[in-house]
Amino acid sequence: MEKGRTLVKAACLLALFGLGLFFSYSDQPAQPPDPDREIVLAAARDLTPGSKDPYYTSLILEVWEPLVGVGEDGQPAPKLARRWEHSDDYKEWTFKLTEGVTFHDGTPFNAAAVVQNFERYRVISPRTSSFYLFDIHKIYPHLRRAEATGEYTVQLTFDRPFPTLLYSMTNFGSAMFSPACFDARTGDFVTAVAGTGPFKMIGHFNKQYTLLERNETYYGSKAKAKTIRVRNIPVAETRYSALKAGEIMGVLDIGSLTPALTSELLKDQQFAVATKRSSITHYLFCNGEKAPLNDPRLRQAISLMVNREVLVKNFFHGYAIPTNNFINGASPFSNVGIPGRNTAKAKEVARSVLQDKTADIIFLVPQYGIDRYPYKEIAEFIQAELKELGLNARIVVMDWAAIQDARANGRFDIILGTQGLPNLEPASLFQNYMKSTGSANVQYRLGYKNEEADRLLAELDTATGTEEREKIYDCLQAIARKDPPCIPLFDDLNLAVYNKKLENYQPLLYGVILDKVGWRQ
Amino acid sequence: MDNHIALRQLTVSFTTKAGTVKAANRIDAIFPGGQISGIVGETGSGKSVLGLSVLGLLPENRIVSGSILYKNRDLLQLPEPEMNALRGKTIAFVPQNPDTALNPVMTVGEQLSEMFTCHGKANPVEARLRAIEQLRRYALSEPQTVFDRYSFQLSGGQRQRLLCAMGSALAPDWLIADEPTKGLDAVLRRQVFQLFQALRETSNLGILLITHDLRLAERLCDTVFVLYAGTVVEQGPAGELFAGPLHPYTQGLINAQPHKALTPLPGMPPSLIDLPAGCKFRPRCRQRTKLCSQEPALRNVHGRQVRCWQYD
Amino acid sequence: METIKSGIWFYIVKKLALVIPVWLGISAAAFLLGVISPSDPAVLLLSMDGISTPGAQEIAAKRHELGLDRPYILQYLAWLGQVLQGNLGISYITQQPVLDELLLRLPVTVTLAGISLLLVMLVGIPLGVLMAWGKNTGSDFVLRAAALAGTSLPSFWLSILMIWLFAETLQLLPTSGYGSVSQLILPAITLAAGTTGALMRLQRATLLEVLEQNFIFAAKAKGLPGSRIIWRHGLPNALIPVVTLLGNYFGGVLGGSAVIESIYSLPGLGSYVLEAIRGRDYPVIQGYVLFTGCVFVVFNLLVDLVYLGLNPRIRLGGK
Amino acid sequence: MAAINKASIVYRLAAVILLLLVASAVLAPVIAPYDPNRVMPDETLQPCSIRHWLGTDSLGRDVLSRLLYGAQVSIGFAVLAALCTTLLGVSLGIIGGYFGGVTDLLLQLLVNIFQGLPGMSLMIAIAGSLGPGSASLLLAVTLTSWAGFSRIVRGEVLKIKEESYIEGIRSLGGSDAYILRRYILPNLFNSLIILFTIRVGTVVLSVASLSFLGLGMQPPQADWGVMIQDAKVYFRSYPQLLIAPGLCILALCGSIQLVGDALRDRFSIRQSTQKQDW
Repeated sequence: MEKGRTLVKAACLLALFGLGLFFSYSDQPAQPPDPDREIVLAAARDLTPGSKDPYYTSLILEVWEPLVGVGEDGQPAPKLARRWEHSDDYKEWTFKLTEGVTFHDGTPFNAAAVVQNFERYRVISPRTSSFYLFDIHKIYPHLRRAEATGEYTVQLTFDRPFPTLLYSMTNFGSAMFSPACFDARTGDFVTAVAGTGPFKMIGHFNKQYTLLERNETYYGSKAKAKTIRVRNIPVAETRYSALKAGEIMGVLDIGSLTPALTSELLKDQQFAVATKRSSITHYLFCNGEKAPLNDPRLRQAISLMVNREVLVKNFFHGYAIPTNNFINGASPFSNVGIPGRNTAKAKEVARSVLQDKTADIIFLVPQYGIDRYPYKEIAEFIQAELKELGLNARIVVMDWAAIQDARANGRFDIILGTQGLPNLEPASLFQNYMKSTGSANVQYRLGYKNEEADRLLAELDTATGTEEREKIYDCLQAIARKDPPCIPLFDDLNLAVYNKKLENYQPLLYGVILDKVGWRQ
Repeated sequence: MDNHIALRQLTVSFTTKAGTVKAANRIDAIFPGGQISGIVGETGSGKSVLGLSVLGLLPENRIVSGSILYKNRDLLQLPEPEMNALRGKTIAFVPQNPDTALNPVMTVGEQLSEMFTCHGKANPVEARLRAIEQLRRYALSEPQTVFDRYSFQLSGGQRQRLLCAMGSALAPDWLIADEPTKGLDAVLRRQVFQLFQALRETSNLGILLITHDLRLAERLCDTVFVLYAGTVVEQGPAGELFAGPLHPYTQGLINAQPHKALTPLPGMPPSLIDLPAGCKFRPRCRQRTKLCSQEPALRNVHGRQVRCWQYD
Repeated sequence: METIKSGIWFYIVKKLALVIPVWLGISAAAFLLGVISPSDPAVLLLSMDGISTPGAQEIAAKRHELGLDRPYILQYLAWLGQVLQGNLGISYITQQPVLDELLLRLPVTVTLAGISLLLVMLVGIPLGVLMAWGKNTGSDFVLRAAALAGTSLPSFWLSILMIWLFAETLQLLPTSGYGSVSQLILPAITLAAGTTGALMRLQRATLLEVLEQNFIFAAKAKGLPGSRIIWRHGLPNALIPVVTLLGNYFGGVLGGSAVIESIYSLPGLGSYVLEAIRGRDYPVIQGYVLFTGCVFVVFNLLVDLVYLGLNPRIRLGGK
Repeated sequence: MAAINKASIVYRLAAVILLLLVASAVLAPVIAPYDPNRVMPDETLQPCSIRHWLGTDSLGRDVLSRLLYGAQVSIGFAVLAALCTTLLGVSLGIIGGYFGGVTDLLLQLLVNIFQGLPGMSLMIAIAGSLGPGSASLLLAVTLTSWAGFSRIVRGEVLKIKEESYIEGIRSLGGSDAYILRRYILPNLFNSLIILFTIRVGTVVLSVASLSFLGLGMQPPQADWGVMIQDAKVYFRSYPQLLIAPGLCILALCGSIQLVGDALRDRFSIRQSTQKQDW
């Protein structure tokens, strides 16, 4: 009996020792860093949803390019469309295309290709996507036809004047794909996506990674990196560990890394972060159809009460910009809104509205917010502040679907959430939120009713001149500061966190300038 | 070739939560080789303990003193590997109630042939042949089919014969049979009797028969040892002992049998934790005298040994 | 031999007959699961880019497109009709056929489940036997403590620590992802830890019980070596409850573990259904639950068949 | 001799630890140094100190107090959920096992269906769809586990029903209710206690996993799973945030299992295997 047992125990110890040996031996010897070796990055979601997605893959992977992009100053900038001009009544728009450009599958990029893409827009609309819902009726409202008036000139004719066409066309609004890679009838992609961008997509494995390779025949300046692999790692902590373990060299896309993890990571010298405004703003959405928040003064009081600076310092670790301006700062039309905090005034207003009584309110917090941002800490901090206003907030964490349902049935008082800028021209945001019949206003039960705003928005429909429209935007923003449809808290910052072995890891409004990224020499 | 087994002052007790159970007290006995020695007594008299002590298979919580001599070696001092080598090869065992004594998920044949392979007597192929030969010798019809059967597919009698076949497979010097007839009906008991008689003739095999079946002991054994409360109260040749039992307990036992006077013994066997002083049978003995408060020694009375003051 | 042979077939047929109603019940439960949830997939789909705010008529159009405006019973029957033709419907979010996506993710979960099952068996059973064999000695207590810790620690707590230790600091193993075997070591260990502990405890208890049986004592009396008594006589008799535990475990793990797959970013069935539940992707939830239902039913049958193998009395006696 | 009391020492130790945990949960309001939900912005992420034995979390709340109140939530909920599961499982098991016939067939079908549904995913679906909170959690945990229970109970009832003395009582005119009350239930009592203790352990773990996925307890109510979830970000610089709740779960589940083992050993002595005859 005894001999047998010691034998088995010895076998176990031997196995453990062998395992240890195997591991210590297994790390590869250090070879000299080859400049063309693969760069591995990671994002929180799969950036290549595939054939049924309107865009097949995300803009930030620079596989496809739009006709009109976004410049440094946030204004529409030429991309595949070199120059453009419009008729006085803003009904006809003519675009001069960049010449000498070919799609990755070799088909030439010309006016005919652009027209075929517009046909595709018509066939697929409306089609949902995790990037941007594509609906031709929203991006090109009242478009009668798109025709090639020359080999490299395209003309869009509208039934109604559309002064802000360019803003609406930027990035996801005018994605160009090779006609050979999609089925003209259904608009679905039949082959791997072929765009005109600096990177070609050579591989994509469902929910795991997208493999990009430098497009050697790119018409512009060629990409620095030879191959880039963008992995999909959903959990933020795992992305953090992958960065620390040197498995990935950087993170990108929305929610690349939570602010807390970023500040924790920066304690290690090999990492750095570059930030840039993103087009996302964090709001407190109030239920304006139900007491007590149907009283705009109480909403104003809450806006005055919330200590945005402490929230940004403690929980966002400085990676957000406090604001009380309804429109995100990334839009060139937004006025800078420095939030003034006045707790005394806030409490006094609250006391008068609540007649010295306290009110119980439901405070919903979305789970996606907790995964990406420090929403739990912020909610619990604001909960404490609301208590001082006599509002006993009960926090309920729900996943996004449950919150949408609670919103539709009005079973909420405050919701902490985000809203992205549809495009840099704020018209549609104003329409949705501030117009008494706006889709967000109704769906999200904001109960916002402001005659002045309605009048201005009606005027906006017919206004064509840019100065005229800017004047209206400024008035609307002033109204929103006094009587906010929903309480803006912070403008989100796009965190481009990377390993210092890389260089030029520069964030854009959304994503990273991928073709500039390369190994530090 | 005297392969007798001699017990010298064998004392066995077990530590339990309820206290120390004194199962055997200073037992001296000699079991002659080549003969059948019977150990009889009521349940709890310590007869199984003797068998287990010879085999060295007493449970962990045992305290053993004295010695068991076999071929002038004390089995109690033998290191476990050597003792294990003896088991099955030199001293074999036929376990109690055959229904549970066989591994239910292993074929009967394999359980028999493993005797040969494990003791290095034969390779698997040879072992199979010898096992089948052994089955045939124990009157099991069509040994080939029985070999591949499982124990639940055999009858009670077949199982008992199989266990004996297993026991005597390696032609051991000694075979210890623990209650071979317990729980069997008359027909099966008869078969067991014939089985052990056949065993006796075929080889110079010493058998230690532990049983409470007095009729079996009477007709089968050469010498009989009567145990009571862990001590030998009477021993001697079976014929004489059963014809004229000397010790009051032996008389009571014999008279309690159905074909005898069927007069049950009064009282119950004593608790083995706090044993009575003096003669252990005193509380139940009709012929007790004040002498019995002292422990009587074993006395020689015309060729037999008895532990009772009557024969002082 | 004829009656015995039919015994087994009768036994299997009876089991299969029970499968049909169970499977139907599971499909109904799967359908209800999606429907009872109070939220509306149409709204979700239209606002999933975090930018667009859908109007009422757009939502109505989407609901019609997805067929959500029909009464529940009709939706269920239409869905069941499709399923019987092997078409599990189209996922709301990805617009891809659910069956293809399930099959795409199946290998990930199956390999992970397979490795962790191997771990549970190759570690759990021998250590369980070792514990029973050396009852109440040093190694027994150490192993019992380890087994207890295994069953008592939450798997995600273990994962966080193991990623931090093995991947981040020691950089021995990759932190996450799927592709090479080394990426499956940590997830398999954390997935198997709990059940290995449970198996060790169960194996120890059942083996101890078997070692007290009469035939073990008879085997000792035959002078057989200790290892043979434990492995050849003891273990086969102590495996039946272990088989049940392994069968249930493997059946469950084949459904994928949402927690482990999300931490280690393995694109398996668990993380797939987690996303589907969060996005109220009904066809995917229903397809997944149906799939795990089938796995459960098949595994029940497999476990019973293994019983037959292990226990000759049932196999030959035909229960 | 040593073997016997070494095992019982371990069992006694486990019982003590369990009592300690339950006591700390019950007495949490008394012994907790701070209010667990009080946010102190200027004392965030303090290391262990005299004022805060286990430091503070990212919102400046005292970790020790949160652990104590967390015990209340974790243990309280686990016991409640285990109770519901046991009651539901037992009643259906007895009805099915004792009365047999069509009801038994239907119940068996129901059991098979519920066991066919994927446990964790079902919990996620229910918690996710009905909105998290202890009510939906309770429903989720109970629905996914009663089936196993009732299957075991039904087996036990069938075993007891076959005992000869049950026929005896029935022949003496004992009514079903009487037999159930006086004979079936007491015999079931032992295995019920064991099943109940195991169930409490597993509930603690599954609720912790749900909290990890964000579907567990609602803030500010925090059980240990939520605390681990919160500590994920900071544990590299403040390990106690992760280690403390982890060890609490280990202590709770470990002691519960050991107590379960002790109960099993004590009650099952009667059915111990056939002892050697001296």
